[in-house]
Amino acid sequence: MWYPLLVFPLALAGMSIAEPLQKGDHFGTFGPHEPFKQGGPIGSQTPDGFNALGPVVEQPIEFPHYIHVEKMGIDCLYCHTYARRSAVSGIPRLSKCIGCHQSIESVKDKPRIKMLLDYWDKKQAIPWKKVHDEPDFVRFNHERHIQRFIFQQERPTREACGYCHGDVGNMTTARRVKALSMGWCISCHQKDHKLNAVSDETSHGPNDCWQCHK
Amino acid sequence: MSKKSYILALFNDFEAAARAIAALRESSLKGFKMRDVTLKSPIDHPECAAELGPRPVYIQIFSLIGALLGSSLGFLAISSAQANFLRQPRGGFPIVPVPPNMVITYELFILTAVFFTIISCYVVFTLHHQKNVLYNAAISVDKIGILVKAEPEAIAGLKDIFNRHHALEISEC
Amino acid sequence: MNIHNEEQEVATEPRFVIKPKDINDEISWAQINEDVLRSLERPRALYWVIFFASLGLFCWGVYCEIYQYNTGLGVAALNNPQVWGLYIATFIFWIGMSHSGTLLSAILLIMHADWRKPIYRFAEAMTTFSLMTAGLFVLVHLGRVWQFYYVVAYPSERWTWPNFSSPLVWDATAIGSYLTTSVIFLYFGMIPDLAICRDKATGVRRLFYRVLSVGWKGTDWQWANFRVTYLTLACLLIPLAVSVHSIVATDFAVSQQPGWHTTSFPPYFVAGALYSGCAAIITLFIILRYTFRFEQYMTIPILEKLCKLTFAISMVWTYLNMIEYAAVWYGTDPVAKQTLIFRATGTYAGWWWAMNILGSVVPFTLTFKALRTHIPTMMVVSLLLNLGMWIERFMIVTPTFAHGYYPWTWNDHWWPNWVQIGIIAGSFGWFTMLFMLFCKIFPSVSMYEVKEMVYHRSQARKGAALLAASAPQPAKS
Amino acid sequence: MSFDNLSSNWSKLRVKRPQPDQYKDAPYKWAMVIDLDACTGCNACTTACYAENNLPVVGKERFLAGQAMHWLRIERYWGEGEELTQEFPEQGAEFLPMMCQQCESAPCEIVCPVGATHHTPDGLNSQVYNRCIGSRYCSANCPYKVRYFNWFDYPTNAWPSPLEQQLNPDVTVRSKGVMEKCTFCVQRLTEAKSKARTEGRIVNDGEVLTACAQACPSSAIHFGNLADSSSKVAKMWNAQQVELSAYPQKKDEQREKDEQLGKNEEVVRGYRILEDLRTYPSVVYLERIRSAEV
Amino acid sequence: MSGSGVNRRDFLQIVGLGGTAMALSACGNTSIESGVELVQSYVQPENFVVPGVGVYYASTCLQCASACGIMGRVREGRILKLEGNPNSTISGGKICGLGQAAVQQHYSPDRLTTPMIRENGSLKPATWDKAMALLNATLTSADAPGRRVWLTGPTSGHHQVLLRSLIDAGGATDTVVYDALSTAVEASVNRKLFGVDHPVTVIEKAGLVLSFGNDFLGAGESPVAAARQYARFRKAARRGILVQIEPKMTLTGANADRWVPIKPGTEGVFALGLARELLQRKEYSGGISPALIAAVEPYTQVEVSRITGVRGDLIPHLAGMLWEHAPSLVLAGRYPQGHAHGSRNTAAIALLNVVLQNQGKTLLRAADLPFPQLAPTAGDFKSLAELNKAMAAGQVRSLLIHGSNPVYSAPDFLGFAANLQKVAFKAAWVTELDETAAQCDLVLPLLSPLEDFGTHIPLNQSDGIELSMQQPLMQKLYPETRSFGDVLLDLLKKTKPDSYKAFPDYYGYLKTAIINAKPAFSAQAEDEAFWEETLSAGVLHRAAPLLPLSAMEITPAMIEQPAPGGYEAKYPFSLIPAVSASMRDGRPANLAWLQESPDTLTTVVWDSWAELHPSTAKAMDVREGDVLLIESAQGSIRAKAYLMPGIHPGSVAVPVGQGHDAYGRYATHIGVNPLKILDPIFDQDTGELALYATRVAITKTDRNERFTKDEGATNLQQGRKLVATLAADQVDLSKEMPFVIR
Repeated sequence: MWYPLLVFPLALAGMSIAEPLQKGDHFGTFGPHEPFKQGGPIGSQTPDGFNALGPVVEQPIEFPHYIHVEKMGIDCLYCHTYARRSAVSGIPRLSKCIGCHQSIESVKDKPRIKMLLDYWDKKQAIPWKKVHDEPDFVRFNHERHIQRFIFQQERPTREACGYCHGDVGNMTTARRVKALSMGWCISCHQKDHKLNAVSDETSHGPNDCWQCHK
Repeated sequence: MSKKSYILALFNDFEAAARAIAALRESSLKGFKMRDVTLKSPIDHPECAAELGPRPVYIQIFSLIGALLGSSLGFLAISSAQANFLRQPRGGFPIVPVPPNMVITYELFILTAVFFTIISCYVVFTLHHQKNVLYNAAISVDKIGILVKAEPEAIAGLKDIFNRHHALEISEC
Repeated sequence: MNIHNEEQEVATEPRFVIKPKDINDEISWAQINEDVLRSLERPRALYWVIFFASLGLFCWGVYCEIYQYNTGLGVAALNNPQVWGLYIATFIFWIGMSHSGTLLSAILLIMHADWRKPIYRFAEAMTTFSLMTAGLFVLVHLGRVWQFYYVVAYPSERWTWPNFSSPLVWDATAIGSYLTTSVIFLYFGMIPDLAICRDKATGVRRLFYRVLSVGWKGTDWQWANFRVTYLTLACLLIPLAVSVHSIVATDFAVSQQPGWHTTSFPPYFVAGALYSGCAAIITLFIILRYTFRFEQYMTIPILEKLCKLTFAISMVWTYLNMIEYAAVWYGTDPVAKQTLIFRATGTYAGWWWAMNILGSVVPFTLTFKALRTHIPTMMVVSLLLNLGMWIERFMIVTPTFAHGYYPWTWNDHWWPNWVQIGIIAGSFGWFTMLFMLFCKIFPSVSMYEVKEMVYHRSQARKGAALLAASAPQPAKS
Repeated sequence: MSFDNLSSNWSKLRVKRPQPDQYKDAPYKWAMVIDLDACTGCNACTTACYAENNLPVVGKERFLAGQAMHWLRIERYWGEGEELTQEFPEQGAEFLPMMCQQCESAPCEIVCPVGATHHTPDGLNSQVYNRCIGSRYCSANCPYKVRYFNWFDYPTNAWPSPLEQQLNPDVTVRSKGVMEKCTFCVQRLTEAKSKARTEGRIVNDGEVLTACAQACPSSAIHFGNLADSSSKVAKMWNAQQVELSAYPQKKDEQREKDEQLGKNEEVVRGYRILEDLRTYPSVVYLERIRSAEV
Repeated sequence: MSGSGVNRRDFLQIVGLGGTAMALSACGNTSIESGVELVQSYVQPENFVVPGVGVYYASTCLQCASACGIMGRVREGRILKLEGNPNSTISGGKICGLGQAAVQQHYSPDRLTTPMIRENGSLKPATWDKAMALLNATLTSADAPGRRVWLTGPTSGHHQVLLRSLIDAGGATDTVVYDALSTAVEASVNRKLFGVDHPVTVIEKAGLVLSFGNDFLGAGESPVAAARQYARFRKAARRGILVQIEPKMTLTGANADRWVPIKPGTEGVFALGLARELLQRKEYSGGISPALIAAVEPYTQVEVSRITGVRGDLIPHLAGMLWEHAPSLVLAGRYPQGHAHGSRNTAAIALLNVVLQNQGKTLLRAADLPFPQLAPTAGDFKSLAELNKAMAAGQVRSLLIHGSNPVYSAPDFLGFAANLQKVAFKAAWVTELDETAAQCDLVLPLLSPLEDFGTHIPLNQSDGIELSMQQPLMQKLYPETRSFGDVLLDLLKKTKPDSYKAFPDYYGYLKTAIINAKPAFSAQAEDEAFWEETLSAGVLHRAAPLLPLSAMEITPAMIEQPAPGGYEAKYPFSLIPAVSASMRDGRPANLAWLQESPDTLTTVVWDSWAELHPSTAKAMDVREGDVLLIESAQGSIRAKAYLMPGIHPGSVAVPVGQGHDAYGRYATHIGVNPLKILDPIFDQDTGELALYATRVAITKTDRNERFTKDEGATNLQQGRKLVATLAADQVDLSKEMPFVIR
């Protein structure tokens, strides 16, 4: 019951702590338009000060993002195609993987591909596990963010996705490298973002509780 | 300056103590100052203490400072917490309602004042606290003590004065 | 210097005018120490019996709370619209109890009413403990008590703040400050006595008391600062105490519900608080007087003064009560009037009348000297008054829920079940337990102040005698 | 720094709500019109609400204990005044669908200690479940008593498998100790708004409906965007001459005058419940009509 | 499995239970469970399938016989919610509470998941093979003595077709269609008077609807369609007026401009009184035979008011209004039918339509179905009674039950349960074990209506010809459950292999059947395309104007009313088993949502009660909640008294639908079943059970229990303006914003 004490000193402290955060650059230590290097290899800490590296998640197939993204240079949205159309980005359907892989003879006998084809023969969906999981009372809409940052602001996909997912392109199976906590979301929602690539008009993210809480 | 020594005399009642103090003041004894005479009593007795000269008290200044701090900064802190855009939107805008903030400020104003008061008082206590000097448990019962800090050579004279005023017990170190 | 002048001066010193003999001024200071410190000695068997009884009661309360915590508040027979039940009512009751200590100690201190001196210590203790109990009820009644810290204003990672316009947040702040301040006040007033204990005690207890009595030697410097600080604290405490219960009143007055939405609520609550507080003091006064044989200090005249004070406050309360009814009855809000009528005639009518009789009629027993000085009667009366005050809180909360604005949700047959009652019983156990511990660890009568009292009385007597002696004789004719 | 914010926008921070045309420039202000003449009391809306919003079925004992969780309840009255003295209810029963009125100046909002219920930019009275600590002050202060508290831990016992598969993933299942209430199906609104935003427009009229409005077989419940003057609801509010942030309504004063003069003018039916408490509800009810001929 | 089904069925798979886990763990402190929950991922969904976005599939609601088109919202392969299907002319995008609750029947925790076979007394889980073997054994042994009967509820569509052809193939001897709350009396009267069973009543066109206990808004034959019509009827340029005359207030009565309580069974008398009044005018008496005019002559105001207990001056008043507000519409409901003279009661009421010359205006005939074999078959009680006789006589060898629960709903005097034991082989198809199935030797688990294919024809074809498609909204929950159609098809394959082996399964059969029906709906599309369109639209619809209706000759005998009174004093009250919109004949009683949605007039939930008029209660010194013992000659039930102003003082109403002993956790041991104590009184002309003719005695017991109801301590508005009522002449509805009501 001693907390009235807290109000006054901590409120001050809060202001002083919070303000820099507010101004702090959540595109990482680099400018927004430089190649996006956040997240980094597994084991590294997040540079955005939230230090919230997620657990390593065992997936049914250890999917090598770095091959597909770094080597092949495939766009995130090519596979995660639902992200631009739905609140949940979902996981590419199995037929999509197969679509390419049945024609790539060179890797047909690699163990991971074998597993993949295996699932396909069984006509069975791969039980991928969730890596970026939000609390269940939270509503995050991928579509809106993709629309704003990729299609309107014309940022490179990897950068835009990387704000929240880190540089998955350098990982094998994805791993959470951002806090994805409320304060973290807000710190970005508070900033003014350009409406689109050309105009100088800006707007900040919604600050209405019910926008994200359900 | 050579090491001072202390002498403590116990008296039965305030009258005796008062007389002793008066005697000390009038005595032409060298080697001690009235400032170094301390009265130790089981109850508060301003009249008797007054004999020793002024005892200024600064506590209330600190209380005042605390009160002012609490009231001014409290209000500011709360209001800015509300004003800050993401803190408390109502219909999309933040609102700073004055009456509620006044209420909380009022509490803070008293609370800080209390804290400043008690802390300052504690500080004063520690400032006036004389370590391992003469003390007698009888003081906390019913005896009045007079403690004098004096040059060693003055001790004899002091003891003599106290005895003249029927000191019950005299101890020195 | 000559004694005569000094005594003249002393005799005319206003503090030394003759007072009715409410304490035996012959009693020696050593005797006072002895009597009071005796209460700290190894307790008798009866003490343990009562102590463990209250401990058991408390445990039962804890059990109920755990059950409620695990299953959900529904097990406490709460429902829509009866969302608060007895918890809030009892919360107000305990807050009310807490006002007595401040009243006696601070207000009477400022007024130099020094008959307070033998009794203010345990009153202050009562303040502190009933506040702690009230705090428990805030937690007990929360749906998600594990999240209670959301009410705390601290800069969180979420960038969220409590809603400062909510009376509950004011409550939290006010009660927090009040508890803090009253603990400080209680402790600070005890320092000289703690020094006495230190000088008497041995071993661990000596260490304990040494730490608490921050190097108190009774020097004139210390006394001077002590006096001022204590007075300042008292001055700060009074407005705080008043604000606390007015704020608790705003919980209701700020809301829109019929029967709550009244401007007269804050003074009404404060009066009720002082009222129940005084009644509670009378009870404890009597208990302590017997258990620790404090007849010497907690004397009948002091009890009488207490009773008179209580009666005065009871009349204030009655007046405000009537005001409230009148305001509603002649007011323009038909709904509030409906609710008032429901209180007087509906399901809870019995309780309503009981409250009015206990609160406004029973105190008249305090006006008869014979009864006032008859201790068993006073025991009963004080308990009745407290019961009345508890019912008052019950009658504030429940009927408004039962007959609110929306007729469809009217709910006449609401009654608490064993869980609520168990938790409330537990709270009483908790309070008793704390209080008993206090009495054994700290002197429940302020020794140095009693000494002062005795000293002043004797001085006054001497002064009076001298005055009489030095008065000019009438000339013979 | 916050202090600058405070000093620079002081006047803006001190505005009093509701303002006369608060939503003039806002994209959305959700509102409702309930036509009591069309309402047949068939309970389709209440069931739809259970289905859409994951309302727990509390069972007989808890319902008896007054712990029911229906966000939308249908009340039935037997008329007022001289009708009550009749032996039979000759004009039938009076049905009243009652849900959260989404007040513009809501009694529940100011008293919530943690700000779990607050006003959204589209004029809804929100309830953020995971912020709620369950002080139940909002319910205590709600004149309509349309807030419902989770007295028990329903997620663990209200949906025996496989019933839990029916739960709507867009709506949180409230655990014990939190307050809940009608949200105007905010999950649907949010979805529609995002969609519209992506397409660079505002939500069209009739594009999104609350579950109750969608189900109502006799179209007694109309839902829409009051800020969009072309919407059905906005038109109905105008037709009924109900001003969102006004009390008393002009037409009511007019009606009183007429009645004093004994004039039997034609009147409009729109009214808001317990309007005199100045809660400024967002739900307009249309008075029931009964033919005077029979 | 036919080809085009695959994609959808693959989609309909439940993909990951992320959603559910999500919902359940919600709102704890925080529930971030990285790597714990599964993400939704598909193998090969259709293109429009996007995770996190609900997809709507059209189907048909089977909760009552009205065959509303519905849309199911499906996410992650799970059906979440049902809405109305805008394409359907019946539901028009709306849906009732009963329909909403179909989801709960689908997800019911007490679903039957495997076939059960009775072994030494108790039902034991078994395999389908054993079950089918048993069935075939009985069905194929045509030579053995004894009837082999199909007992079904009201049916329509291709189930019915398959069933018929199964019987033709000797798979069974005959079918019995049973409906506990049948309107067979009305049907027969209509047949006699107008030549059709179900003339289409166009409420919205009527200026005044005079309804004799017809609960079209509540427990009518198609409440949603009716409610939509009602809305238009009220919002018409000249607001329609509804007058309801009935012994106990129904939901429709609660919405009437004027509700008139009448002595049960005397509706006909009132109708004749009204007819007499009308026939005074020559505009009406024109086409009416003098014999009839003579027949109604005795029913003077005084006489009528003496018999019916209705104020006499109401008759001329009503007559005047019927004249002003023409065209009018007179409806006969359940109440007049449920008596020994039910047919004549109903005929007397129908006579009014003839007198008022409503046929052709508000009373019409639906266009003929191009496919009569699909036409709905309404059930009745008579055939069950006959079957019961046969069973008692031991003439029934096997009984195959689908969609009907006679052990619960048939009155005690039949002794149906006992006679059932005399049947050698009893099989039942159910989704959830009910009283009847519990007594059978073989119980087969059905797919829920939301998992199955099917076709349905609405009974009331008010707007063109409509065939409503039923299709699965999600993958079946339990592998062991099967479609009724598939079972029938398998049986047929055994009996008529040659003509049915072409069809892999019921799905295939339906598809062919629908594609064959293409000409009937004059569709040009390719077969596959047509099929897919049909599925996505949910209905096949062809505009067809309503046909005029011609009245047949009415003889005085048809409308002859019995002499009033003549009840024995031992049973002073008449019992009214009240049919509610949500509980119907007790089938929905296992749906928690419906149990918890308050009965609108009493607001009671999870219980049965006995409605008494306050004056009656006062006379008997009964307070609300007093437990009453209600005794008829056949037995007794106990129910709490509820004081209901909307009931005739001479009667007591007890709701139908509660009082199950074996029907899942939500239905069992709740309330009582008034149908059990009905007297064996039958309509003289049709032999239907007279639902409302039972006389009972009421005695107050000393127990008093609190009601589980939503209503608070008061019924009144206590001076608040909650529901306000205006007189129709005070408002000008046309000034209000005019909008189209679907």
